[in-house]
Amino acid sequence: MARLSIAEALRQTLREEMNRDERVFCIGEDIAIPGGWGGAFTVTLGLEEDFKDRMINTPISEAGFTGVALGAALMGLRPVADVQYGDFLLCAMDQMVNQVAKMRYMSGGKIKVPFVMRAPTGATGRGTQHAQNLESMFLQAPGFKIACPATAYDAVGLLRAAIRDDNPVLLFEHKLLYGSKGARAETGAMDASSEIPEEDYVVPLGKGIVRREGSDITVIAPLLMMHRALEAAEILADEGVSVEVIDPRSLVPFDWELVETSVRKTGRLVVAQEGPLRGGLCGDIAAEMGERCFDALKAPVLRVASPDIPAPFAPAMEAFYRPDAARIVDAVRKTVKD
Amino acid sequence: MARLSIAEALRQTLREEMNRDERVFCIGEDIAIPGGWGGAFTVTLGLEEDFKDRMINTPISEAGFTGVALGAALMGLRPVADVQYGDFLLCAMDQMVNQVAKMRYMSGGKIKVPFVMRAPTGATGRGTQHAQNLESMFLQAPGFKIACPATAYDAVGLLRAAIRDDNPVLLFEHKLLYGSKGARAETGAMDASSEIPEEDYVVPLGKGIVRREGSDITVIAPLLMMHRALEAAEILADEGVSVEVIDPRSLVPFDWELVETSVRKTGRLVVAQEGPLRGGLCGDIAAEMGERCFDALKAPVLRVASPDIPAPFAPAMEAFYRPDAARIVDAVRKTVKD
Amino acid sequence: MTPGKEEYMPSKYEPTFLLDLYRKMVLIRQFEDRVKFLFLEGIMPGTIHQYQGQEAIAAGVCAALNTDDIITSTHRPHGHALAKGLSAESLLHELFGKPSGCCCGKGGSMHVGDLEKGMLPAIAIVGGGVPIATGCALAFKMRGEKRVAVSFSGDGAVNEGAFHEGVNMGAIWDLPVIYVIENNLYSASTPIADTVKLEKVSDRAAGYGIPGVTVDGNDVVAMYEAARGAVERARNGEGPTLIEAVTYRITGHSRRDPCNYQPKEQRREARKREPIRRFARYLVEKGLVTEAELDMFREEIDAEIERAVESAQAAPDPAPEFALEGLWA
Amino acid sequence: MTPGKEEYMPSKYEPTFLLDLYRKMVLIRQFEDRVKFLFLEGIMPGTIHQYQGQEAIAAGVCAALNTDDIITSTHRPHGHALAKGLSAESLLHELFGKPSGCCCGKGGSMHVGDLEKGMLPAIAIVGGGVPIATGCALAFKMRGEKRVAVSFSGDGAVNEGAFHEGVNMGAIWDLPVIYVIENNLYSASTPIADTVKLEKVSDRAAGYGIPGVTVDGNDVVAMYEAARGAVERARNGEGPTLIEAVTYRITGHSRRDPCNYQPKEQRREARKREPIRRFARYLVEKGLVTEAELDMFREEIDAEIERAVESAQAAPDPAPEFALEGLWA
Ligand SMILES: Cc1ncc(C[n+]2csc(CCOP(=O)(O)OP(=O)(O)O)c2C)c(N)n1
Ligand SMILES: Cc1ncc(C[n+]2csc(CCOP(=O)(O)OP(=O)(O)O)c2C)c(N)n1
Ligand SMILES: [Mg+2]
Ligand SMILES: [Mg+2]
Repeated sequence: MARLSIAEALRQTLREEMNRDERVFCIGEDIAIPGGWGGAFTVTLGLEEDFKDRMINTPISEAGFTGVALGAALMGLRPVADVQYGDFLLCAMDQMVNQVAKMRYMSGGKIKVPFVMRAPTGATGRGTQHAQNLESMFLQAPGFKIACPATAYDAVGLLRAAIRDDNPVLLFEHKLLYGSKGARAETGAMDASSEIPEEDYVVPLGKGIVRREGSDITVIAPLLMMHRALEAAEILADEGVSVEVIDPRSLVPFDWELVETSVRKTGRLVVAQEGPLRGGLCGDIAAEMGERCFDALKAPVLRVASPDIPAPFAPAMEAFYRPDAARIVDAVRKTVKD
Repeated sequence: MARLSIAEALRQTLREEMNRDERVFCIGEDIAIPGGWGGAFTVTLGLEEDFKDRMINTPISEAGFTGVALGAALMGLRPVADVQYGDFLLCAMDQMVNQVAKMRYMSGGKIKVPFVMRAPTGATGRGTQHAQNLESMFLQAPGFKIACPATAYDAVGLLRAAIRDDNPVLLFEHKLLYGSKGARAETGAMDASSEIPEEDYVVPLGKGIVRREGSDITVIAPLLMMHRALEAAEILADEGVSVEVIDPRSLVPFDWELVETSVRKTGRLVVAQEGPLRGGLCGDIAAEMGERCFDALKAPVLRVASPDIPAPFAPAMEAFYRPDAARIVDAVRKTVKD
Repeated sequence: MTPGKEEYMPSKYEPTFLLDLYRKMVLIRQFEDRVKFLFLEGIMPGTIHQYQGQEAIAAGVCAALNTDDIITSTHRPHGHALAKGLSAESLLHELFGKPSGCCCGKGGSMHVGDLEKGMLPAIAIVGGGVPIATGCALAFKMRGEKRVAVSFSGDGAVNEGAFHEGVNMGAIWDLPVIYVIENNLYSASTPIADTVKLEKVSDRAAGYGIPGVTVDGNDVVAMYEAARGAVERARNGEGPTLIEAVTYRITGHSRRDPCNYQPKEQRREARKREPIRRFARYLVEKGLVTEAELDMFREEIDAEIERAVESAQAAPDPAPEFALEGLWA
Repeated sequence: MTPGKEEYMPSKYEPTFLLDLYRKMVLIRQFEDRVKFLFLEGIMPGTIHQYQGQEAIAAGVCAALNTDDIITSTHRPHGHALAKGLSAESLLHELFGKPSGCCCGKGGSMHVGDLEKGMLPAIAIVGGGVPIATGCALAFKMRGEKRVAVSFSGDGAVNEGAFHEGVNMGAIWDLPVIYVIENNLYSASTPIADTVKLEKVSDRAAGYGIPGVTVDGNDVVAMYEAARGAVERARNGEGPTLIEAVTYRITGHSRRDPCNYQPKEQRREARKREPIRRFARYLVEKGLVTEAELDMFREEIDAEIERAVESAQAAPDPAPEFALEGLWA
């Protein structure tokens, strides 16, 4: 067991998976340049030394390399593509949503698309074109499985599951959780490192986890928000409010059973998400639970999300844009009062 | 007053607006070829005869012409761009979401972006790459106003409002509601024509409308689903269920007050939408009403949407994919039983 | 061999090879004519984009490929599918939305394909197939396989970003991929001269550092030879070729299109150069076949198509809920 | 005049013009050096992409433009902004996230701009500015204005679909737009030779049917002359020009980048060809200025920058809720 950051854990997993299965390869911009950074967040650092022919360093062509990865997947390879910032998926949206996601379905279910895309997400001091959380947008792209690791342990397990899955998987990785080091360290980063067991475990796509048990209210939050929710739970514990924190880990498939069980127990729910409220993941969860647990809910489901604006640059405004523990605490207080 | 189909009404409005304001121009693929079809659905048919220099017929370059339209808007023109099928917005997603939508905000609110994009939407026998309803996806693109005309009257009023607005507006037009004629007539189309008044009215962005008053339950549904909801209301009336049908007309801004008032009155809500359930508009409305009207709701809010799959081709499967009156009737029956 | 540089001299080929090319073209033509009729009669659902007039391209190119070479296609895929070896039957079942179709009725006209025949589900997003074909070629190269990928696109596709990005990657990595541009002079109703400022569309290849050739796309042997040359280069690791095949769409863009945007004179001229009659004349002149034999071919093919139409119409429709299957493996 | 074809002969220009070019370059250099320091000290928030080594391009090109000509910029926009006339002060306020910045603190380093100075908010999506500049030019042409649009992009941008689509539209409509490609040999850590299979990046222009020229991007007068030629063509309705300016990024790609991927020898050579010292030597040799005067320039500029830094640091931070303003007009 070694304690690894998410960036290190992903790197080690890529290495292991490439060793395990020679069909696995990485493709993306700036991922395989000796002396470079190993992608924008050091995840692929040094892998080109051992896997020279399986680290495909591309031009700046997001639609292009997404389509190339898809073509390779259809021929039986298992690409792990890497977009430097999640925002740039917008440049590859046709390939992602119309091609990768639909290819198997439109073949009548006859072909397989073992395709992984890794995408850093979250607002981190770079301004609005390097800040968007596209998790919610991809809910409208049937065909993709979507995973969101909040810890290094899950990063390993979900990446393994993704690479071994015969379907397209989109992995959102939060910039503030990577634990990238040296020149690529992030201001405001949090420690999301874990002890990584030696054994070859996977975290199944579609399985959430209770991060903290509680009895008064359920808080669901992925990625960075999961950590904020745990902070909020600490604060609320001092006030005598017992918060159950659920990390969905996968958005698609979604572990509705886990959440429903929790909400039936607590009778109260707050959903937290980074990125604009409108059309967001939050709404989906609130709606589904409003339907499934109508009688069990003792108070309205509250949603904590970013306002419906592009991410602003100035640190004070960005901090306001990105939900924090205080906003989760507020929502919980409001809910438990009801 | 003349009775016009949506396609005719849009065409007349484009003509009037170009006459009224010389800064207005149209840009898109196949929109201005003598002997051509006037775009994929005849909306711009013949306009090139009168506005030769203001009908910009482009190469097949969606990202390109979206960016071109944006540049022209920033220089003070008022482009009305036209994507042949809404799906192709996926090719222009970076320009739409990162550039058009964010440009004003990232300028610090100093510049104006009078930009209109018109996009046909809906599954109509063409297979999954000409079928997607992207309305929900664009909820996650703050900066856009989004309008959805279900009648020719609203098509005129919303297009006028959009062209005169100093902000980016995205108009989703349903292929089955256009009433396109001749060689471009659609199988399964419905009549959405209206008497169009002579006067220069607008339908303000952000204002919904009660299409049918009722007391037992509210059904919210835009575009084609609005018509299906009216059919459902007819059927339910025979069963003694009084349905209030609301057409939101705009998705952004959304007329929350109108909907809240209705839901407080009826105590029950069904939301219908075409396109996948997950991450859809439905969830947003259900969540918001679940929060605002928690005490007023007598039953869970039910959502009627497409399943989370790409649109299938075969007519029988497509009909199953696209929600119909029967599914709305079912949801209402289930809700009023509770 | 430099593709496209040779004479039109089919005499160096076996007659059976030439007659097979001819039959393939006729199969495509008769298939498309029958489908058009079914569609206009309202019997066939959906929308259609047809291949009449461009048969020499699919037939010529695919004759240079093996079954395990891969093609990507477009919104106008029937010709490519038949040329690559899909049966009229599996296509017609698909066009009628039957679970017995090549895509189980989920794809429809614009997405026909069959990986076992070396054809991906067709891609109806203009330009969308270019990076995907490039990716197939990347896989071949990475695995050391001597296979080739071919992307068929229309002239309209050369203005799409996906075309640019895909061709560039094929070029820089010297991949075994061939970019066939079927220049039928129009993208929907828009003439090529309005959207590309070049003498020849193949001049665009120079911007990527790969060879580009312009070929008479109505000459099936010329197409075959250009493709064979490009395939050879590709298999030898010499990288991609862009082949512009100049042709004409003698049918509508889609569905019921009266083609009023095409000058009458241009249409008339184009009909004269249409590939099938032209090749037939040549074959007869050279004494490789008689007019009577050609008639027989046509009848055989018509019969085959008719059987396929009947079987497709008779096949059971899908249960609506069948839509829910096939999303994930 | 054919851009780029002339000799390096600044003697035909007024000394004040040349000294202004020089001062502009120094302003950019000192600004960037100061910003780097502020950033590394942890005083300045965000991330930065800097312009050291490329100053001759922005300074030379913008000297050929009027205030109402429009430029689009990239993730590396400080140099373009200063060259187009934004003040160090309005930039620094923005970099510090102050409401008094050119984008009210909402844009940040990668989005600086000021329409009144003829600069759109910079576009941090590689290639994203190309169609937008083309659209500005379309507006100029539609309104019959004699204005010009310039899109600045890095060499990495030429592989983006948006570049392709934007340049093609500029070409087919003969728009008054100039595509400046700053070829600093790297896109982030990736060398240009890995991503483009051409002798010169400007060869890509041929694929669009427009002229492409390669210019020494470290020679401010050559840049000015190339731009002036292209501007003339544009204003005369002769359409776009693609200018490849060959240069070198003598600083990191962003933030703290040790540039280990750049060969040491290459870096050393590049530093020798760096544009400012080179131009200074020339000006001194020609007797247009003394070393002492150059020192004075630098001091004046440093003082100006220092004042701007102080004012930016002293300016009030935004209220968090200020974020909610400015979405819609
Ligand atoms: C990205 C995209 N934009 C627009 C369309 C609509 N469309 C379908 S076919 C077509 C014309 C294509 O022209 P070309 O590539 O020359 O092929 P052809 O139809 O002539 O075979 C257009 C514009 C599309 N399918 N995909
Ligand atoms: C669409 C897109 N892809 C990737 C990036 C990440 N990125 C930022 S700068 C850069 C390199 C750009 O290289 P180049 O265009 O040569 O400009 P330079 O940095 O050398 O000035 C990359 C890959 C981006 N900003 N936008
Ligand atoms: Mg064509
Ligand atoms: Mg560069």
